[in-house]
Amino acid sequence: MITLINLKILIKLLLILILPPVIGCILSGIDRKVTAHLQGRVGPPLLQPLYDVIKLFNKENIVVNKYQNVYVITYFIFVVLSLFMLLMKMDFLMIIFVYTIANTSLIVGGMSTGSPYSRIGSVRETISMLAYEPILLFYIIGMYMLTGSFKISKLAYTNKPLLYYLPLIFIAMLFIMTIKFKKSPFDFSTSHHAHQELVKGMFTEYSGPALAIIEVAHWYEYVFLLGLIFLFWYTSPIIGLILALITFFLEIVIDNICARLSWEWMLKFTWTIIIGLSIANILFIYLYNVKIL
Amino acid sequence: MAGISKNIMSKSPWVVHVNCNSCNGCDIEFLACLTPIYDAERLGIINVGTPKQADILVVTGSANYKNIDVLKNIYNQMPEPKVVVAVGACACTGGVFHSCYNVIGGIDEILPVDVYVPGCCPKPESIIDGLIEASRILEEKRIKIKNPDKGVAI
Amino acid sequence: MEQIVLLLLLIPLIFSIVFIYSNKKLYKPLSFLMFFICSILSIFLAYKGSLSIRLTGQIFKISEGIITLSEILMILYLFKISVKHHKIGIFILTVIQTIITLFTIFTPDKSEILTVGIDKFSLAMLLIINIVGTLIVIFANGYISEYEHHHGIESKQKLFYPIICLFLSAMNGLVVSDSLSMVYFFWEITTITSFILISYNGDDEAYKSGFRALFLNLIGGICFGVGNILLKKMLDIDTLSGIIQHGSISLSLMLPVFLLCIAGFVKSAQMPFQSWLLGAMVAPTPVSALLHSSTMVKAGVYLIVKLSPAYAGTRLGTVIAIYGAFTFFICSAIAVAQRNAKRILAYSTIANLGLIICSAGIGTGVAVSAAIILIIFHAISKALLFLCTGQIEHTIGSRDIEDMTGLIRIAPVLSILTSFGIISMILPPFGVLVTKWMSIEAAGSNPFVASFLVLGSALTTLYYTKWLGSILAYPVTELKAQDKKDFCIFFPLWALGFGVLMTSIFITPIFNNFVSPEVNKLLKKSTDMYIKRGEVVSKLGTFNEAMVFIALGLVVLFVILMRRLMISSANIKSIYMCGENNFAEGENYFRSWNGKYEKAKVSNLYFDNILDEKALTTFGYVVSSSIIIICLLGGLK
Amino acid sequence: MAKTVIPFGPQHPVLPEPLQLKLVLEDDVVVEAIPAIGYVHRGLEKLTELKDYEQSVYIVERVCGICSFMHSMAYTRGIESIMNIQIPQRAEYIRTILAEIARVQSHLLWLGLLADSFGFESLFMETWRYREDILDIMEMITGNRVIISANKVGGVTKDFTDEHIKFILDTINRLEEKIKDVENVFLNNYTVKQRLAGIGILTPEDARELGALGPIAKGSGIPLDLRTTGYSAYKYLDFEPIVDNHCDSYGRTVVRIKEIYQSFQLIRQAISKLPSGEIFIPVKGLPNGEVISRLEQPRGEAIYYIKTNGTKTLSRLKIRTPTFANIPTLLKMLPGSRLQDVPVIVLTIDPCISCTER
Amino acid sequence: MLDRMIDNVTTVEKKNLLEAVNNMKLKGYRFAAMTCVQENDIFELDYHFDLNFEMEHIKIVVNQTDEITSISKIFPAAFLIENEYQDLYGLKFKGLIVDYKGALYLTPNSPKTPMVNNKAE
Amino acid sequence: MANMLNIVLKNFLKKPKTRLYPLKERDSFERTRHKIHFETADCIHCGICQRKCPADAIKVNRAEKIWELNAYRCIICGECVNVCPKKCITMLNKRRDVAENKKYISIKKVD
Ligand code: NFV
Ligand code: SF4
Ligand code: SF4
Ligand code: SF4
Repeated sequence: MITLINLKILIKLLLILILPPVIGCILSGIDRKVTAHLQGRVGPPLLQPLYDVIKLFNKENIVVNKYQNVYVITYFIFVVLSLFMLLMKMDFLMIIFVYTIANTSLIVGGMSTGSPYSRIGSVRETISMLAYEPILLFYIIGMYMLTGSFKISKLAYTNKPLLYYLPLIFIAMLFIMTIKFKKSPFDFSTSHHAHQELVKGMFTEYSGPALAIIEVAHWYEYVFLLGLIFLFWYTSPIIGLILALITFFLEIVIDNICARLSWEWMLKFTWTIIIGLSIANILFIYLYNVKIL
Repeated sequence: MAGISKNIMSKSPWVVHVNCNSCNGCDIEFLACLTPIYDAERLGIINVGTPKQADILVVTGSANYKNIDVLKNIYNQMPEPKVVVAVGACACTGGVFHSCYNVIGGIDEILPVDVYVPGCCPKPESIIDGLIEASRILEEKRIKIKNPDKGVAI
Repeated sequence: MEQIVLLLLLIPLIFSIVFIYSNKKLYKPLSFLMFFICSILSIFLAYKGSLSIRLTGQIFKISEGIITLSEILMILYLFKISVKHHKIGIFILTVIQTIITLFTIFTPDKSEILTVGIDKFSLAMLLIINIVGTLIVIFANGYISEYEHHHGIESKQKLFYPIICLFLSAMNGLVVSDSLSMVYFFWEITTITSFILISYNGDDEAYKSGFRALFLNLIGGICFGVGNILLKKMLDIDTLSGIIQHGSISLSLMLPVFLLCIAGFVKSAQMPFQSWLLGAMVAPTPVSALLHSSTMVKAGVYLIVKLSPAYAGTRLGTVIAIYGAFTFFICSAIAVAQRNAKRILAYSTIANLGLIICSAGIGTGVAVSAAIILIIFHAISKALLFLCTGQIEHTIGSRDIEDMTGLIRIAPVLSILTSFGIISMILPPFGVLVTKWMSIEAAGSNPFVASFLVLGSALTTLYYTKWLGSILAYPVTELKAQDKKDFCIFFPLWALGFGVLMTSIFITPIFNNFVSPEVNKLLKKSTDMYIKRGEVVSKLGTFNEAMVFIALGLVVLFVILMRRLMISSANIKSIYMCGENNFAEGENYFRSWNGKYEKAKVSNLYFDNILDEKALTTFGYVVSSSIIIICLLGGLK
Repeated sequence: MAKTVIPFGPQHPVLPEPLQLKLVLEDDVVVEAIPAIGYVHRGLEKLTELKDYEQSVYIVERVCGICSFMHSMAYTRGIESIMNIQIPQRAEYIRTILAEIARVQSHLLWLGLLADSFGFESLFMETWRYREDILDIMEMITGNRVIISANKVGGVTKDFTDEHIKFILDTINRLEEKIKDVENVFLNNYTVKQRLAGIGILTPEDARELGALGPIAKGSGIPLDLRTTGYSAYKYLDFEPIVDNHCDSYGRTVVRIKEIYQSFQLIRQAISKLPSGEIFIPVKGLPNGEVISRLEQPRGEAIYYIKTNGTKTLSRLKIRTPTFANIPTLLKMLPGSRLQDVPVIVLTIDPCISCTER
Repeated sequence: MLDRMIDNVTTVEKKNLLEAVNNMKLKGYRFAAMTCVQENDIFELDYHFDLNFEMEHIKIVVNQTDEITSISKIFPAAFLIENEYQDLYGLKFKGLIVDYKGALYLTPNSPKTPMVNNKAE
Repeated sequence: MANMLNIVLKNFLKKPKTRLYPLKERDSFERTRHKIHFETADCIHCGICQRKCPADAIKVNRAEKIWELNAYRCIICGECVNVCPKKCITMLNKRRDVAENKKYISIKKVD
């Protein structure tokens, strides 16, 4: 009996470790393909991200100091951990805290290289962190107010999708996704194409295997972030998935119809309108005392 | 999968572009390779801005006394295996400017050049040819680095 | 048992006297001796558990006598300095103080009882005071001579050590006392020692800050005194436990409780009173570490947490929660624009104290647990950070976090310790973050409090990450100084660092032994949460500490496993400078327009224009004062 | 105040060309920005003292690949006026048409790079795709896409056939529609406007003081367009210089976009008036004398000072290119701007470093 | 009309340069270009000014060792070209608003004063 | 932002404009200059092409009847095509291949 359970957990664990990067890889392949088509190009093959990563692993490993890669490993592990905890439906607040570790590690990694561009990129990333962290936490608080628990597993017992009562937070989350996916208009700390004033921002000094690990971690992160969107319609997984995919597509489109804005603009925008929206939504729930559990 | 493991490098050659003494003609033709009509990203080619992540160094224009330092630095900062592509007559030999006082000559005076793309300016097709050739050499170099003794096996 | 308690009060006093009469050479061994004695005593006491002692009869008389005498001495001292330095404000406050003291002296205590109550919370506080406090004293040995040398002030160490010891003794007294008059007495001692230590440098600025601290704390003291008298006269309560046991919640209870709370706010430098703590940063770093972050300011929140049953669930509780959360938010915001490390730490201290107060105000089991845990963890982490900052200042001659760029290259050990201190403030699985988790979960039902907490914690991450990044930035500055290998300096640092790690790992026993029983006792109900196998479980959610630790372990494992791939095979190349590196001059030099070589450097962003310290402070004053005034005008109940 | 000091360039992904700016920032605001050039300095002015004056056409063409045609035009016009040659009307018209096509090419290229500088990749792709159509015209008529070598002393080398003319008209008609779309984006897209409006302000006074030329001057309300003096075939064409009073990056964008339409208009006019006849006359003798030849490049006025001494080679050639005159405006526009606006401001002067340094 | 031999040239003394240039500025001219032509050992510096597409020229004649007053204080636009001649002809300009000190185009390794024809016939 | 949306969606729905170059190649225009071609038969090794070439890419050795082209220096201007009295140099519209090492194209006339 016990071995059986363990086996089940083991299989689950393996699935959690293996499936997301596959999905993430395909997603980022789709991203590039769709972007190309939006620009009237053919674009790379779907598996191009995979080729990139394999290539990067085969490159020489160059660094500017011996310990910069430690941050990358930390980032990787904690992204995986936060995704793991999300899939294990654990405490939402803790997930975000763990996710913060990952991001902070990446930021500090960028700063630690001492290169001016990556440092400025990291500084800007801290600013975007300032912009998105509150929203994520508001999302959690909203969820808590609706379900009375911080545990994601409780969502399974709800009778209405979160989106019903958290529409404003959903809109806020769309903006957060833009920040997190490093898409225009908020791709000032680093961007997928290096045509920006900071070269490659935070990742300027990373190359070879380290960059490959960052890339793989990004795949996990893609799934993680879309997972957050998925939670908005937890009651029906199909709709949730569709919601996540639509969001993803929307992000790609937004990326292609916006110029990069300044971080100041973003900060002003998030700290007034976006946070305002979130607080309004939470107040609404508080005042009407809505519960969906 | 087998196909991938054979052509690891040539499937995603990332490019960094250095403009030395170029007259812009070659530069804009190189940039034109990335635009929808030629779309080098089809072949996995991305213009990454930083040498640290690049596999191919595309040099346009000849070397002069001020930019050789830049060129050398950029080359040194690239991880192995790496390939240098000289695009245009200037980069190959100095072109029409080869006898100017501030032109040292083609960039092969400074770096080991692997692919020469002739023309002034080369058409984007030529540049893409050059990049494809470069990615093939990249793969060769990778194999050479991996099996230092066995030599090239293709 | 009683003897040990008494010893804890007396030993620092004895040391104080020894310090006065010993010569300079002996300071070091004496400090270590004190560290050992005090920590062993406190650990022993903690091991033994809680107790309560009632001092009656003869002993009462003697203690009462000592207290009265000391109080008179203190008042005389206050008169002296206020006259000497022409401080009218202090003079007036001292007059009021005198009146209160006289009033208490001439309305004799009918009960003729002084109680010493040591509960789990006090034990935890004792541990902090006696271990962290004495560690800081050791640190001071390595620090203070150089400090004096550096600032060109004549040695006052003859004064320094005795006062610090006196302070430790007073702190010990404060946390063990149950009788309000005793608490009040020790409270005043800490005020005065704090004043003496802040004005340590003896220059104008030091005195200015010292008097500001004294002024505000005297106001707090007066509130305390008035609250005391009110409690005694109206409800005949003269102990802390008495307040808690007082069943009914009425205005006559609320007002004195609120006055006591204000005393707590002042002592822990909450918003309208925060200026003294910032001024106090002129004091030598050990003083900042000891008084102004890990112990004395904790006296304020200690009192507020202790009082939490009195207002738990009332409107006052909610207001206190909002008040604390607001302070947390606004001080975090101000800290973002700071560059002076000590000021950052000061604002962060205020913010964290605000968080504690907020948690106490929420008053649920989880929240109060969070408050207590935060007091413990914050004390250790902040002491570590303060000491590190002091040492950094000695190493590079600056406390500007921009100047710390690339510190890891000059002083690797120090930098790693500092970074660890910072990480323990902002990232799980370290204690402070666990409490943040707890308080956000606890605050979840009140959107106002929650919003402030959410915004504040995002800001906190920002300013600490900035600093962390600066320290760890590798190839930037080429400062001359080196890691100084001074045992007196590094023993406390290592010990504190180790303490942070251990307390975080062993959060389970800490919670079960110190926090949970205390909360049970205070709120007379269960904590609604437990910690088991590294898992913090409450009704609302779980925080799996162990998992994060395992992940950290995995990181280490990965780093070791992937050494070949990621680290040892790595080729070190120069940093990217758009191709214009110059190696002859140094890694971060580039050739500039005139053919000369210039150093590239990057400073962080401070948002001075948006998060202007003055404007925000004013804003904070307005909001927090209005909260307090509204409360006083009848928002209680 | 701790300052940030970073090099910006020479090898930098937003700068297609090696220009270095030493940026000194305070919190995110540029307080000092000094350009460093010299990475593309070849010394081709000296080279022309070694080559004969007919070969020099090919050399001056390679001053820059973007405005190459007009360089050769200025040069040949200079030599022709020293030698007192009246070139055939048709050749003048062909030069004018090719010059306007080159202008459109240059402006489209610039629009793309501008879009790239504020991170708008798809807009970059879009404009560069349109640019390919122009390049097709070039390739079809002259055989090369960028450096077209269509000028020679005494006329032009490539004639238009009817088929070419049809192709040109078709293409520009088609492009005009498409460019309306991107114009709408450049001028009305909210995010783009955020990045352009109010960025890099240059008042008319400053522009005059610093010697701004071309679209920069025009974007600051100064109608400085050399084409109005009617050189080459412009005297037969009807147009007004375009000015805009925004005095910022947005204004410069407006000017350049309108200039594209204007160029289309000019091409149509010129084609409708295109006379038939020879396209060059044979040149005899050697030039002797000095001359200043000026014309309106896409980026402003270019000045050629040519001095010959009756031998095959020139004795002095001095090229003052528009970017050379526009770089001083950077000293004015950059301080006070934000880091993220630096690439945008630098690009709005449409810097052409190879022109600047020759 | 544009491409013509250079007329209306005023030759001024070196020391009167600033004054003449200032006059130009007062008349509303803009600084267009500056050429340097070497005739054996002497260098002719032509300052070209433009007003409504009419050019005026001011010429000074200097030796390589002469120190020339920079006009960049009056016309900031002139600083680059003055620096250029500092590099290419080895002339000295004093009072430049931004002085590259011979590093505008050249580095220590490059040929010195490349535009100067040393072997005057 | 709708203005850009319009463009990208149009692109998305239409076929990409890309020329799939290595797979499919567009025909060159008739006038396209790609490389010069030398017919040695008519050449009289007069050396005019050498003198007129702005890039000094041609070397003619009259004595040994060698005509040499540095194809990597040639800027494909077509001057030599225009000046050759025997019209033995022509311009082709086929691309010259990229190469791993640059060598002179040296053609010796054998009678
Ligand atoms: N237009 C133009 Fe040029 C010229 N002459 C200029 O700066 O582009 Ni390359
Ligand atoms: S090869 Fe020709 S087009 Fe390319 S940079 Fe040199 S001169 Fe310009
Ligand atoms: S010009 Fe013609 S004939 Fe004379 S050498 Fe050259 S190729 Fe031969
Ligand atoms: S095409 Fe021009 S460069 Fe090439 S060989 Fe002929 S003349 Fe020389």
